[in-house]
Amino acid sequence: MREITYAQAINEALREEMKRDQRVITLGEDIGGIGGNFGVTKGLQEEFGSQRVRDTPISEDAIVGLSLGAALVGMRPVAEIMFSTFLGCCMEEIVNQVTAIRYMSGGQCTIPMVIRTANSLGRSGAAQHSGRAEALIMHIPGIKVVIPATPYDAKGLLKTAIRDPNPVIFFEHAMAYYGVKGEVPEEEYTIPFGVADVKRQGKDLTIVAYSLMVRKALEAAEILAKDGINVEVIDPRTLVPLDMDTIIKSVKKTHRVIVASEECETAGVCAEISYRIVEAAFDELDAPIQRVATADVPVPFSPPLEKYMMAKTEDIVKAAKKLMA
Amino acid sequence: MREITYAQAINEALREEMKRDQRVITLGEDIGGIGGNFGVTKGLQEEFGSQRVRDTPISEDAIVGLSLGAALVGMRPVAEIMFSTFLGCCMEEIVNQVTAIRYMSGGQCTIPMVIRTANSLGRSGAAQHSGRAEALIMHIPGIKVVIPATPYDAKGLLKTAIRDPNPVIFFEHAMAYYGVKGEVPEEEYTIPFGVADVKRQGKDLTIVAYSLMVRKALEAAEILAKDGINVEVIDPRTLVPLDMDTIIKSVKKTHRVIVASEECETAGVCAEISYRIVEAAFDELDAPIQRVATADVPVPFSPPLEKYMMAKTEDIVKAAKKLMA
Amino acid sequence: MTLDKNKHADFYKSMLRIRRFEETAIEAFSAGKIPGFIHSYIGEEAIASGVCGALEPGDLITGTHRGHGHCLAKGMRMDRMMAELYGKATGYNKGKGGSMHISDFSCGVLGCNGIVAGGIGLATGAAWGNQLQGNSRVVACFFGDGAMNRGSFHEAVNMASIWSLPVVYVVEANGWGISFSTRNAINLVDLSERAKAYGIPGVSVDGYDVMAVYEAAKAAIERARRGEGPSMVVCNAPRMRGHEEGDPQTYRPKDDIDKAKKNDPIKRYSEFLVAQSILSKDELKAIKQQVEEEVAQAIKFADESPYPNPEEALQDLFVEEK
Amino acid sequence: MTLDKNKHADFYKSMLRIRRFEETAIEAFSAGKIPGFIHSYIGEEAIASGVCGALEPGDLITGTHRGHGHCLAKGMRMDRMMAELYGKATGYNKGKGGSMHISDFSCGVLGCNGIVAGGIGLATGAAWGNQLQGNSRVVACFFGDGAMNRGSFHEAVNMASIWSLPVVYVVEANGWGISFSTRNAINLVDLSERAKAYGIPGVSVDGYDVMAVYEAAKAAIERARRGEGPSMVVCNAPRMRGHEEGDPQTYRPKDDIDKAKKNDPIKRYSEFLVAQSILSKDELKAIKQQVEEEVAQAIKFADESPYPNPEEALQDLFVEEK
Ligand SMILES: Cc1ncc(C[n+]2csc(CCOP(=O)(O)OP(=O)(O)O)c2C)c(N)n1
Ligand SMILES: Cc1ncc(C[n+]2csc(CCOP(=O)(O)OP(=O)(O)O)c2C)c(N)n1
Ligand SMILES: [Mg+2]
Ligand SMILES: [Mg+2]
Repeated sequence: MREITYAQAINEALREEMKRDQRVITLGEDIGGIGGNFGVTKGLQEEFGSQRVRDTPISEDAIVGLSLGAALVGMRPVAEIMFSTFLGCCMEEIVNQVTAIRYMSGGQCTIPMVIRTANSLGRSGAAQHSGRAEALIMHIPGIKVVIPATPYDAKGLLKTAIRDPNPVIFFEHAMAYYGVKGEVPEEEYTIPFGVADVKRQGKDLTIVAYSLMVRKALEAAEILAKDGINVEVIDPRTLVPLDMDTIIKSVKKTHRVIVASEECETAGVCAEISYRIVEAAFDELDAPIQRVATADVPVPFSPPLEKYMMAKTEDIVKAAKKLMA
Repeated sequence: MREITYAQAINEALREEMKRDQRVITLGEDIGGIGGNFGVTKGLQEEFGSQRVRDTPISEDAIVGLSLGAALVGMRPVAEIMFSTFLGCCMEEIVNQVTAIRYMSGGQCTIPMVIRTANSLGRSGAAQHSGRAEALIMHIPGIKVVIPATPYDAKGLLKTAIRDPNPVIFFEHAMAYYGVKGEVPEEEYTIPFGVADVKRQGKDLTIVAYSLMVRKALEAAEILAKDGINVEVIDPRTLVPLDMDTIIKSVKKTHRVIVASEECETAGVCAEISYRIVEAAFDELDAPIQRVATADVPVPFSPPLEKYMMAKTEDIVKAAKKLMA
Repeated sequence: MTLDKNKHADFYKSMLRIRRFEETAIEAFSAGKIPGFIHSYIGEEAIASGVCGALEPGDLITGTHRGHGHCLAKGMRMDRMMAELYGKATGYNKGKGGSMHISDFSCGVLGCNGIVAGGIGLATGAAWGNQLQGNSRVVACFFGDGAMNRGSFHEAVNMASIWSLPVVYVVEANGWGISFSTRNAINLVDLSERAKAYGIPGVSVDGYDVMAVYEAAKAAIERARRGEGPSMVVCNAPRMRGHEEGDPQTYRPKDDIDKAKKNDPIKRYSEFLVAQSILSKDELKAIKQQVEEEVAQAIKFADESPYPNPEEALQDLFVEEK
Repeated sequence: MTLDKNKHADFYKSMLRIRRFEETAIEAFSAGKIPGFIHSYIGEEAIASGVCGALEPGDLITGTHRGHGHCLAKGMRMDRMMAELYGKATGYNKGKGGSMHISDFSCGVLGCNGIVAGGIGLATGAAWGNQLQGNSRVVACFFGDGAMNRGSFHEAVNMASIWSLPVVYVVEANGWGISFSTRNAINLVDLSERAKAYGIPGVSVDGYDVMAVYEAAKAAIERARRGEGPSMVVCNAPRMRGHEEGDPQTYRPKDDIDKAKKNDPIKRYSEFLVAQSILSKDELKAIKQQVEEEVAQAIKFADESPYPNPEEALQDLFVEEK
């Protein structure tokens, strides 16, 4: 099968959905003229015109607010927020408008909109350009949270997101755009939300990981395999809805779990997944769940500092050895 | 000892600190003219003048942004954000500025500022006025999170917050302002951060609860006492820093835990506390930790709906019975 | 502009519907039947009535926390509105929204909004959607003078300007944001000057004068419909009551309140209608009668309606796909 | 305004320091020595130099993602700046900030800021703090034309206006926000019109002309110092390079870039100085010499400095109380 980049996969999903449905539009900073800061939307404006692929001023609050309004009158906007740290600029729109209006209306309206944004730890972006905001959004009811690791998942899930009649946030990863390649079929496919993917089968230890952390989990699994530790890697792919069944099934087999993520450690996704594992499979656990996440500090600029505070492959290996000891 | 309201306790802390330190100033919507939407700052403008007690336009982003700047030149601003749902309007300032600037500067500056805000579930405020935002802020490194349950704690902790050289967010509760009274000494006192308070001693079951949930936990404890279940209630009072020692000590005694909060259930404070208990005292647990929180929906307006989706005393009782079964 | 008699009758009825709905809701609130808060539209009836009087049926609006007037002027029913205020299952939002969030998408009301300036982005986005669909719908976006200082206002209005979106920004300049005087919040004598920052037309009118509001709104709406872009209409209408029910307005000079009350827009308008022989006293009375019946029926409906089943609290979050 | 020779020499030196620092940093970046991004200030040297030339030593500034020029013009050292760009322990921020976040509080630089408009609130707050302390310090707040469309800009400038805060908003109007032309982002021919929304003075000047910038900034700063409140100074200075290093500017007509380059503010200014016999060619050469030495020394310092210890990543979050 052909291999394409993560960026290309997203580009294809957008292109195909825009072709399929006239109501699909996209807006964001620099997405037209240069195909976005990361080149992900390249070629779309040429193909679909500057009405459907709209460059916006630097106004994140309005990008989300206008998307919401357009969705309410029947369009299917895909808004791009360049870096996920900039979600702070439009948080009110997400917390009180996008996620609340359907519910507050008693179900009168539907809000088929997607917010695409990029996490970006690991490229010396420093504190203000190295966001990982999935935990913040996961805590807010009323929006689905998608966070793919591979080109295949990114394409299939983005197509599902665009067709979903509900608000969806779609977390991409700047380091994956051109750093991650993978097989993607030529034919059309979609991936349903709420279905975890077993990225590697194993029996001794379960690692739950998502986004770029999947790659590190797989690297760790290879390293651990040399020590005879047989690791299963599960990627939930969507955090809302969250497929606990697949995770619990794995836990019942391995009885040992690492939950790994690039997010700040405290009060994040790892804690939630851990809670749910304990809730559903307490008696199956042979040891406390290990959390591997990034240190609770803003992201430093200098590479040795950033590397130190990030969740790394070695950290997973270390946690695994502790668990297996 | 005299009894005062939660609102009065906060008012006294502000007044005393403004008297003690000329650098302490406060700003927010309507805080001067009418003493704030909840009357908490009543009398301060008369006493300290309209320079130090500043009414602002409806500009939450600027309220926080200006506080930060004033702190950087040596003032000690206390900003009021009327309802905690409005934190969405100033999230960028919190995520990328207030919590990041000292770290990014390599420690060149200090940011002695406090953001006071009010959670407000339970008063038919509907989705946009019933915020509980502590989990969002707890996930962001660089700001201390204080969330008192009683007038005594509120006063002592707010004084500590104002004297702290770091950013602090202080979550009050609109239902507590006049609905919670308690003993508060006339004499000056402060309460250190990171010290949980055992609100009730017990040996069968530990309930970790904070803010208005402490009252419900104590109510549940009374009900459970009638069934011979002896409950210990622990109020961490500050979420960052979080006093796990006191919690773990209790868990080692009771071996059963409920973590209770008014927040939305998913990816919140309860999950974090649960993770840390599992991490530190896995072998001490006789049963999975029970989480009692509010349903993952925006808050509905109608009282029977709101009551249904809220974390209630009965929910704690039910969870306790399940744990003890 | 000379208006025909029916238009005047419509305006009068619209204003009276709002006034009487609010007075009745305030009574019910005082009697403990309505939970939450009430921000009454009393004194601002001419604004929503004038603006909505200039809209076509397919046009859209967004309201505010002070939104009952917007809903009524756009044609929503009193009974289901009152039921919503009560938190009843028969309310427009099945009791999930309440006073600050009433909406009726079928009537073009995209929702009131409890966040100051919270509706501006979505109103502008609805206008964008309309533009893309090539229909000729216009969106009227209501907000208070206090909302003009929120960043959301700024970002959305700028975007409407550069994209020539069919939206009219209606500023309800009642002089206050809760207890804070707009004079202290904005350093402008004429708030419509702010439109200059976006290169769009701005005009200030007497917000107590329904005809003046109508005229200004009509011009702005027609301009928007022609594809010439957004405008701002500032309607000056000193607040007649407290910010919300229960507000003693201690911060406000008594004669300021008295002056506002003396200029009561409905009183003024009905006197004008009679003096100019546009409508007779009897005709006004007949309208009053209709409104009274509607109000009485609304209260009865709200009183008698059931509360929603508690379990409904968990519904309406997501659309479930078939 | 006639300026004395020393002032001109200072301006020239300041502009040249910026230019040469940037050129050198770009080289180091291309050589892989500098991580992250570089948004060069080339072409905008006259802005920071003119504005900072009108400030007193105790005054404060905030910079942007394109902030090296702000720092240098305010008097920061090249060596510790370059070390910061490298991510070295000897950098101003110990390697924690990098290009977009350099700061030197002791020099009155409250920080560059990677969030567009991110420094406007805090600059305004610093001005508020100064006002409360009764000192006469002024804050110069730099930001780009793209930043004028962020809500944070709007809220902060409005607050500065109503409270008459001692702050000067310096708009660096380079015509672009990354690839989006300001002509498409703001529906105004003269960006300084936007000041009218806040009832504050606004003026547009040629941002390539250090004397024009100085003059406008000086008037605004003096006004602020007198307690008369904020102003906005829009400095039009077409962008000479890409948004960041590596940007091929495919979205921009080539002659637009060429025109900008032809008007190079430093070339223009040095020719003016010589033509007007304000400074001789030799004097300019001597200044150039000093700057070259400083740059060479900065690169050497950065090259030779150590990286921070990895564990330092966990420090500097909170002030630990004694
Ligand atoms: C973002 C936000 N901040 C603060 C509030 C609290 N609040 C509710 S109404 C109001 C005053 C609004 O003033 P204005 O926009 O002039 O409307 P008015 O009430 O005068 O009609 C405030 C501050 C809010 N609802 N939303
Ligand atoms: C809130 C926010 N949105 C988007 C960005 C991405 N970004 C970085 S620089 C830039 C363009 C800024 O334009 P302008 O303010 O004119 O400054 P210039 O780069 O032209 O100097 C953008 C969009 C950002 N850093 N912050
Ligand atoms: Mg008002
Ligand atoms: Mg620019």
